[in-house]
Amino acid sequence: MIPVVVAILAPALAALLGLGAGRRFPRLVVPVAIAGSAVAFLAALVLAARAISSAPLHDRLTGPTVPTGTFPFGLDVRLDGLAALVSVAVAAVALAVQVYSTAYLKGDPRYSSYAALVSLFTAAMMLVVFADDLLVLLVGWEVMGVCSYFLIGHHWEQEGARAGAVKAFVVTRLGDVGFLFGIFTLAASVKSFDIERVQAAALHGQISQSTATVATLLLLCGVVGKSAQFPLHTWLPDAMAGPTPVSALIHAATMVAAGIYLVARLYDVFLLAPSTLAVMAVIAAITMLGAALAALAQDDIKRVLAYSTVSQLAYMLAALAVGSAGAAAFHLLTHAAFKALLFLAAGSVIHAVGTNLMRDMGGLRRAMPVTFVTMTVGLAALAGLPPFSGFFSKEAVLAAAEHAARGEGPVATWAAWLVLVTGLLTVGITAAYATRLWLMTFFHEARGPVSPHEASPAMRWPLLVLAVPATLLGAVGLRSSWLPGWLGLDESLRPGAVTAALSVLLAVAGAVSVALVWRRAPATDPSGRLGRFRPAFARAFYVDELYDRVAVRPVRSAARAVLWTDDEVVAAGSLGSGRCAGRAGALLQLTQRGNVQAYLTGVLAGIVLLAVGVVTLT
Amino acid sequence: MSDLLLPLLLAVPLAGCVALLVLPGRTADRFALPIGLVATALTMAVALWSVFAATPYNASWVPSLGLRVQLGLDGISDPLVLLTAFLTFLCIVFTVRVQPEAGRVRALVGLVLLLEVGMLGTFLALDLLLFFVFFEVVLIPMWFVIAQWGDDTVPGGRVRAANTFIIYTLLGSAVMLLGILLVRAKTGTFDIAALTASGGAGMSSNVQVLVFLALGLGFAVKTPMWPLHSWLPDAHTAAPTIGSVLLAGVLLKMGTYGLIRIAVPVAPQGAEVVAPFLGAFAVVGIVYGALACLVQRDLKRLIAFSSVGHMGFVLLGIATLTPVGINGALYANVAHGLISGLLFFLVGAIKDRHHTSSIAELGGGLYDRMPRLGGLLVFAAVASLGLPGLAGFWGEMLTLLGAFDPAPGLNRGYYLTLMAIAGLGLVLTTVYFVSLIRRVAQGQTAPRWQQALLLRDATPLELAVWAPVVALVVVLGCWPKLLLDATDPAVRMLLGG
Amino acid sequence: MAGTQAIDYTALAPALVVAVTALGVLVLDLFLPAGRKVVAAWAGTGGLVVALATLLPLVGDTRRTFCVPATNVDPVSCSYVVDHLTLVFQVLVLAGAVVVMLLSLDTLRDSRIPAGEYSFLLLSSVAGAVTLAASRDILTLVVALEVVSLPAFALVALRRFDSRSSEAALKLFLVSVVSTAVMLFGLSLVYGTTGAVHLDRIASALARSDGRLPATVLGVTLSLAGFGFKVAAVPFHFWAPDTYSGAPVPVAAYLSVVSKAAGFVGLAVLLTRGFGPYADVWAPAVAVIAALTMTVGNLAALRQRSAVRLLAWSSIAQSGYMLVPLGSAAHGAGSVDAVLPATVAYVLAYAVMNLGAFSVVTLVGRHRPRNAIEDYRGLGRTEPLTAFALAFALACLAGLPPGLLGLFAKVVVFQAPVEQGVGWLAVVMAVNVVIGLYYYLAWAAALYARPAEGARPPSYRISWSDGLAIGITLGAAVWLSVLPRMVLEALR
Amino acid sequence: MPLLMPLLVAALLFSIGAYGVLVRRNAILVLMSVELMLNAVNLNLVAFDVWLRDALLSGQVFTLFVITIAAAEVGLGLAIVLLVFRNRETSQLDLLTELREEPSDPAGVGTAAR
Repeated sequence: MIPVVVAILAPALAALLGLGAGRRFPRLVVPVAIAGSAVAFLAALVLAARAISSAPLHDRLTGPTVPTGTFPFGLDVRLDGLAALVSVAVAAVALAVQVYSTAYLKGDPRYSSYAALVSLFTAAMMLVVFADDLLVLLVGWEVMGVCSYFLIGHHWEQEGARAGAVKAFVVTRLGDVGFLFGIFTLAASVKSFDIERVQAAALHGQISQSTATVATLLLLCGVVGKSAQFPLHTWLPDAMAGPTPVSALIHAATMVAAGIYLVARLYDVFLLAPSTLAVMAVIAAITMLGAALAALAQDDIKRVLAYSTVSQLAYMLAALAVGSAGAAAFHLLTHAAFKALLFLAAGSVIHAVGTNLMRDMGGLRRAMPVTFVTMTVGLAALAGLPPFSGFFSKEAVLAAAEHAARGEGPVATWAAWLVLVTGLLTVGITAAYATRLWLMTFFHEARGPVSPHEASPAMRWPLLVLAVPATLLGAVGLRSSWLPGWLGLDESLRPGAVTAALSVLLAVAGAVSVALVWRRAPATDPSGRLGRFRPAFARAFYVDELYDRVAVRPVRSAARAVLWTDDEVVAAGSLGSGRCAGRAGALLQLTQRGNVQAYLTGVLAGIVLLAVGVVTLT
Repeated sequence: MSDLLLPLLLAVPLAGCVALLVLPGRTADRFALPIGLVATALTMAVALWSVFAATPYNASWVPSLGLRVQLGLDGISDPLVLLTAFLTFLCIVFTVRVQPEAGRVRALVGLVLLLEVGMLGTFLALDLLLFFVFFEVVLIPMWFVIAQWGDDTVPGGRVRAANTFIIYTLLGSAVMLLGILLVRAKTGTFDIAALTASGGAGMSSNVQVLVFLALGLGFAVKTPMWPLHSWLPDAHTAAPTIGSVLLAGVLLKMGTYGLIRIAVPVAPQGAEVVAPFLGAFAVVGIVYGALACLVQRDLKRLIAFSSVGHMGFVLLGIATLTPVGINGALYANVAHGLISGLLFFLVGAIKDRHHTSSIAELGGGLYDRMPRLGGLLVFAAVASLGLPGLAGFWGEMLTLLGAFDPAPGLNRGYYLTLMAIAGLGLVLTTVYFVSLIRRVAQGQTAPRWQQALLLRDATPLELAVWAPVVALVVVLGCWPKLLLDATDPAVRMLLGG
Repeated sequence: MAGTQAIDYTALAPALVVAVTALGVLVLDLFLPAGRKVVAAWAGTGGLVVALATLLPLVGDTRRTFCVPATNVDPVSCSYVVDHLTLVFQVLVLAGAVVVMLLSLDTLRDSRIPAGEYSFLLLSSVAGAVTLAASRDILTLVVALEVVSLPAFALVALRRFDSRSSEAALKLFLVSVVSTAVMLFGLSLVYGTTGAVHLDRIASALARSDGRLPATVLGVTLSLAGFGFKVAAVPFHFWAPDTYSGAPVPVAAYLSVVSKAAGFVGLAVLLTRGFGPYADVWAPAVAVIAALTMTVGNLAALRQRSAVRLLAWSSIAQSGYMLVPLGSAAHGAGSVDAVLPATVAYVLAYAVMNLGAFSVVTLVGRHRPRNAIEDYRGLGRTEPLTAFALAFALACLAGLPPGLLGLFAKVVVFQAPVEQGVGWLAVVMAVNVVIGLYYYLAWAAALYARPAEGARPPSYRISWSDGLAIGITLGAAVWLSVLPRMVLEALR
Repeated sequence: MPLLMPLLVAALLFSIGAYGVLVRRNAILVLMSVELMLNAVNLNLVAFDVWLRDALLSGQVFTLFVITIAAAEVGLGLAIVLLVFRNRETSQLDLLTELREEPSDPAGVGTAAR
């Protein structure tokens, strides 16, 4: 279990050193950061090897328990197949990003704090992956949130970065409050925060269905917030204001996947609540389709990839909704690989062209061959074309959906059908926007102002390294002894015949239709054909404006009202009492105007009143 | 010998204060700060020693009143005593370089030492009347600190701010005195330990409600609870830096400590009747404080209002009457003391440099012109919004856990709604702190400050003062066992009755 | 009526010594040359100190004298009894008079007041007060009260060329005379309905009579008037602000401490020894008067700009606090004895605090006749000790630490209504303590505020008699703050 | 002779004296009215003494004291009125208002502390 602790503490130590001594020893910053990630990666590899060798891996390390007043919580970590594999994905992408950033952010004055925060993020993600206590998981969960907040706001000179950072942190925080209450409900029903005991209780049926439903729905708030699913997805596109490697690491591979990982981790509890699974299916369907359509009409290359991430995460959620944790994990791993690849490639494109907007790009095929090839691999995997990993993991999801549609899954059949139909539809749309991106970026003649040049080696190598899993990782799902075995699940992840054929057909159809439209007018943006729908898709169905009117404005006016009441009512109250005491004093002064006989009248009147009062009352 | 530790703990700062008063003018002025440093350092040492080795001290002072000097330390008061000694020492160290220009340093150090006697006494007292006396010892020194060394550009002037502070608090404590005397009239003793053990035996339930209301009102004004809070923003904004640090860091804690140590155990049935209302006011305080901070124009006033929100959480924790709720309240107490203390140190430093604390005039770009100060301000803001891994989170989380299933006698559904609203308050807290960071730390430096020469970043002395607080915030954030091991047994014994 | 009454001269000693000294001073004044008149004042002070000394043998047992033989209905009752209550007040009155004498030495010299007459009048008033403390029948009570009051009128008017003093004396005279007339009318009714003059006999008569005759109730109520005036309770308080500001400051000090203490001992003796059984009649009335007195005193004090006038209103408010225990003695004779110690404790504490404040006000008054609060600005910087003495006295009057003496006294007074169940009175007092705090604190703050622009910070030549007075009062206040047993357990 | 008659006369006398004190402007006449009130008390006391047939005659002894007190008070009162007349050339009570309370500005004592 030592590698688990090393995997968590190494990047944490790197972060501490970076934050602490970053300013005094600038030269040390880069090596420390990369070393931290490398050590974590090695530890993860060792764990993966153990997971592969002794298949149903299960190990625990319990730390000191902390008294709270009711049931205590402990600093425990645990290791199993899912955790090992996800930790490898995280460590790999983190290492790639650290190496890539040395070139991408060369000469950035605040590089030390950037690298330290990325290391801190890696440590937090590892903590979430290996945590065996709900509260410790929550600590990692929120530290990730704050690292993403700081990293999005890295270029705080720009207004977009500041606004994006605030939005990301507040929306995820909103989800996290629901998440906290979900943890309370779950822990209270089992009288412990320990995930091991929660799973055992779920398996032995000690958790009632109503408690499970309430707990899972509340946990779902956190998942929806963190993994940017339908109601709380608005923050991810705006998070693109951060540096691209950050988007690659946090907003593609790791943080956003944490939500899915959590559901997979507590899957036994979710299985007890079919109604929650139905809700998840609906959310997944809406997000899948909506995000894909929005991606079709985006002009900024990173926003296309952001909406694509939202859509792909919806696939994973759908897989969980229809009862296959293995498919979700499988798609999570492959998506981590090819989405990180796409973002880093996009980064090198932006680095070369100097702008995010696709209408200023074009003809980069010859100028940047490596980026072109790796991006093509990535896009193919994203679209789900057969040999690439994306095809196999997406097929696993669709197969599970078809399986559940036939009635054998834990979820209601109508939900399974909904997932299957929207899944297939989205495959087509995904292929469409992938091809659009591909054509507009790399083909036709160069529209960009400056002559583009290929990325420097430090940026190229991570692309090539990530291209390998993007293509080959799909094969892992073929043998049931491979991935399912490692995850300790007994379900097969082989693509189903019918769904495979249908999805390939739809993908090719999507790609060809966009290509035809593009061929007719190579200079223009193929999404112009969408006509009246384009603005709606571009603004992601105006969800942002809705939230602004429903939430942001009322809170601000409430704040002004509170400030007014505070200044006028409450303060006036306290001052008023002071002033009226003063006025009463003035009134009393009037009785002392010096005339003795007035005094005597007062005295005698007082005596008469007193005497009458006493005589009558007693 | 070990029972003399606690009186020694009070005697050291008192001796320092008297020394400053008695010494002839010239020498006292020159040796003011050294005496202050020695006195507070010694107090910290004795505090640390007595936390481990002290045994209760008991001696009669005024037999006819039944007032006995009963001092004791247990899990509940240990952290607060250490926090007080620690913050006061830092304040004196902070005064070494940042000489408050108005008034003499000798008087200021003397007043701070007298304040420390009052604060430590309040946390040590195990006799109701002695608690009341120390509770009031704090008023006059803090009044003079605000009125003589405060910032007069506050709307209404610093003297009015000091007046509202002392009049509000005295009204509360006058009513508290009535409660204390009612307890004595009914049970015949002021001894807190005996009263806690008897669990409000001598008093009928509606007398207990009356007692809890009287005591609660006195403490609610000090906490401050929502409708009685209007003294806090004025007092904090007008107070000098070390004044507001001690005000936020320790004085607010006397109110909540009083509720936990006296009001709840002495009148348990009263507590059960009043707790839902206390919870309601607490939750309103959380949301009200958060909303007020959102549109606040002055930085110090914003931090003051954030205290209203945080103390709302502490009150909610107490209102649940469960061990976990009260553990949460104590944890949030200590955490808020450290974090708000740090925030006021930083805001005070910013104000000393820019001579203004209005957010509009400060403009953005603090990162740019003062990276270290900006970084610390962001750290403190993030800690204050309750980020897990930093001290602020555990208190508020345990409070919400307490509200999740309150004491048996309380209505569960009602407390779940309170918990939900408090959760909303948590999000609003995040919103205003994040927008504070955006308006002050990030963005471009206003042209006005571009060429200002005196804008030095945090000086080594300031960093030396703030570093231990930052370290404590991180340690308490990553290792809650440190504090919970101390408070949990004491709280269980307190509520166990 | 054969046989002479046995007179216990040791019991009478304090009153006799003071009276004889007074006459001696008057005679001595004839022989003193114009420049040496102050010697008379010194002789007077000496007399007072001797009187204090004569109190020592009386400690312990109760001594009775001027007794009337028992009748078949009543036991032997005496009209001059020196018990614990009397001794406490006699010490207070004599000590207070000594401090007032110290304060007046310099004022006599500055404002051309005839020292001989001044000392004679003061001592005769003190003699009256000492007798009042020991009188146990209504005749002695009334005569003693008049002996305290009449010299006081003359003292106030002693600055013969100052129209303010004579006007003040006139006001004091008229209100006093009217109140005394009303009191006498009340006492005559009480005598008429109970047939007795000695307080213990009145008490047993009141206890015996089953029905409550309206005449008796009226008599009891009206007889409170005389002491109400002396104590400056609400319907009778009108004279206080004008008289205090018109009179020389030491005389104001005398009126606010010694004559008020005499009023309280008279009230205490009359109510507890005489009207005990009628407690449920006069207690609510005293409670209402107490509440009104506190509130009027505090509210009016908020507006004051002159120091002496502020102390006048403050002393009215303090009288309200002192009346609170008497006002909460609603459950018959038993509760009266329970609450009396609280009033006595507060009167003692009040005497120390008020004399402390007045000693500094007298000093400043000599250098700044206007004696406004502004004249005290910045005193803390130039005269640290004097400023601290005044600040400490004000803190005690406000009842806030570091003025622990005031705090303990207020707690004792608060205890009475809470224990006797008169909750509303306790709440009114709580609010009044807060209002009171404002003006005491504002004045204390002025001491340490920066002096007004341009004005030279005040620095005064402190004569040693002033210094001694300030020293005694400050020392007593600090000593009693730390060890308040002497004050709080005066009557245990 | 029934007790009621002297009591009624005394009460009447007392009220007239009180009325005289409140209404008359001249200080001397006010002093005379006060004398009336005190004599009313004397009448009261003597009436009670006779009615009670008190062995100690305490009522009449009390009357003697009241008479002496009245005499002393009048003597002193006249001296004070003389002083007032010499200083102010008037003994009209309603003109003697030099010691009245001046309505100060609203802040009152608070301004001193600024």
